[in-house]
Amino acid sequence: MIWQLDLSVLTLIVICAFATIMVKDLLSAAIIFGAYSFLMCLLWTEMGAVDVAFTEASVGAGVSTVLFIAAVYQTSRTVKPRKSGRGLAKIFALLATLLTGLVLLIAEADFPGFADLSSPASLHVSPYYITQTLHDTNVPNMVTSVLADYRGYDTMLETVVIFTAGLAVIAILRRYKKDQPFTPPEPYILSKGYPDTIIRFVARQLVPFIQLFALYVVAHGHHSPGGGFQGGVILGASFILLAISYDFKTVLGIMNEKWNVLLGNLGVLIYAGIGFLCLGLGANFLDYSILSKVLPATDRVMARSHGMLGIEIGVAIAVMAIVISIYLNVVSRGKYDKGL
Amino acid sequence: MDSFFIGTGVALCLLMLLTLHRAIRGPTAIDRIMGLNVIGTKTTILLVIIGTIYHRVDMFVDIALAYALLNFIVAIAASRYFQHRKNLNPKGYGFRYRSEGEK
Amino acid sequence: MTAVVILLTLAGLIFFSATTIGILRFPDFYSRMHAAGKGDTLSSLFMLLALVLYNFHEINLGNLLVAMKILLIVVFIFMASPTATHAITDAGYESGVKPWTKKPEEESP
Amino acid sequence: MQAIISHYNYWIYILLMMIGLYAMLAKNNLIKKVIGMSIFQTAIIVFYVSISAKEHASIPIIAHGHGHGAVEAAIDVAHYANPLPHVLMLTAIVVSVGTLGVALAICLGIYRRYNSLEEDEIQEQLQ
Repeated sequence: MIWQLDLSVLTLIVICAFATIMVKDLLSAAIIFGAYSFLMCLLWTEMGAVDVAFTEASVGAGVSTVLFIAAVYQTSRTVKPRKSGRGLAKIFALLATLLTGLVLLIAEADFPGFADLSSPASLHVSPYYITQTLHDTNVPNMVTSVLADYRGYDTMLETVVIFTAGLAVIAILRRYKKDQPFTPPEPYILSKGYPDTIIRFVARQLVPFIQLFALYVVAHGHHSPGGGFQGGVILGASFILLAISYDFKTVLGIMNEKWNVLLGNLGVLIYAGIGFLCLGLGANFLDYSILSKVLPATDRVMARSHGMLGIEIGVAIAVMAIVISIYLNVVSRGKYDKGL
Repeated sequence: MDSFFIGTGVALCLLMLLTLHRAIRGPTAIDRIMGLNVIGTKTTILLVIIGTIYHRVDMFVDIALAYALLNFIVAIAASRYFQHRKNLNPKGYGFRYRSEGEK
Repeated sequence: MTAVVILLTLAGLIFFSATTIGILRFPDFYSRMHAAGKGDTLSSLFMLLALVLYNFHEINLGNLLVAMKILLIVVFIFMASPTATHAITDAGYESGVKPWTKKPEEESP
Repeated sequence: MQAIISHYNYWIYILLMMIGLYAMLAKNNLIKKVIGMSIFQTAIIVFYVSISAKEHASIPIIAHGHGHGAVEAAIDVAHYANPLPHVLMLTAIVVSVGTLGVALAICLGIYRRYNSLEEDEIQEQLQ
């Protein structure tokens, strides 16, 4: 941590949060919330949490602000004032907020100081992770090894949660029309309403780089910040860029609804399948060291490293499919006819 | 040299604060998008600077690369919004409710 | 080497300040957009060049990779930032923002 | 005085949490409430990440740990930040995208049915 930067970034964050709440225009609120997310990423980088910052970078720049803009596009942009006679609700809310803040403030006095070496959180289990990760798994990035190996159950069920969220969005929003002939896209014909050649050209140049970079992030997560979640979100963001700069139909031609749900399933199944493979070989669920029996020329330590790579690939596939599915459903209000 | 970079970072944060004024108060929504874009570029550079201060710049440069690649998606999405719905409302309504007669 | 790094960083900071002053003080949307688009791209080039030079202590594979990645950031900023500027300006033009003139009363829609 | 200086990160997290809670309770518009929920989530993430910070510690990636049979030198625990909260919060951010999608989907469903996103107008139509 660098306290000078810490203080300045925290000030900016509080200003941004206030402005996001106070501004009366929903599109502007979404945009200021994007700036808030940038500053959050800076804060976490500066506190040393590079993996968290990477996730926030890909999520905040690529997905969440675009989702807000899509939702505002599909609904209305204006905020109406509350009808008169309801000012009491505001006062009550303010009182409840102040009370909660007061309780937290009193409880906060018992907490260990900021950046204290002997805070209880960093005394019990984390020294084991820090000292043993190279010895156990040969993975220098502790966050990856804790995420995919030591706490593998947790991450598996988080992936299931994301998959469930994608299914919930489809269940809430999707409207099927009976006669909806799907016309395949013609990507090089400038359709009406999208006359912007420059944006299309630059997007066409950048999308392969973004996808290649996402694959690098997934594969190199053992040695540098990154991993399945970040790579999956970046892959999804590349498809969102394609859907915005080209046509909605272009993305549907590459990744239609059936493929999205299938890939989401496949990602979760890869994760659980590796776990069951370990179980079938005679070890515990998600104990990758037994995989050295089937993988050629690996000892028990390297087998754990390779097993982690396998589940990161599963996570990346699931997250990519779900992010694309959520975006396509929100931006077309479940009709899949035309997007932003 | 570290303190020089810390000073540079704090100066960039100060400039970011001034840009944030435009992003928050800016009369129209597109002014806000412009402010967001400028803040994104400054964030990219600050990430590399923080990596330099930590002496582990090879770990931080990937995050900055992700920002450089993804930063303009929001701007393009917002411009698409204005191509479909042309209610920019140049007078702007920032922190007050729009009155009835106003377009 | 250190002097070059400091000079480049200061140049970047000066251009960033000019960008910020332009964003704050110019009278209408188009001129503000012009300040943001141009100054931001150039000053990020200066800053990132300074950081490349500072991190390039000795020639080995790791340092070369880092320098390559930072230069890639420069390339992508040079591609993405003008595109974003173009998109935002186009949005402003499409939705009918009028350019600033010295006598705004003469304009009639 | 010392207590205040060494606890400022908790103060900021309480402030952010109050802002988010106020938006969720008092705002009339549903999308504003969703934004308040996101701010609340980031406040909790700030809390967890600031717990994991250590004085003069580096990022939780072992330096020069590249390659097979890497250095088995003694690793100083105080040298690296606590990785466990990072792991928990990393998954929380991605899950927050999922919850954001579901919340916005519910908002769009409400708008399709009641043609409004304002809380009091929806309640009037419900009665």
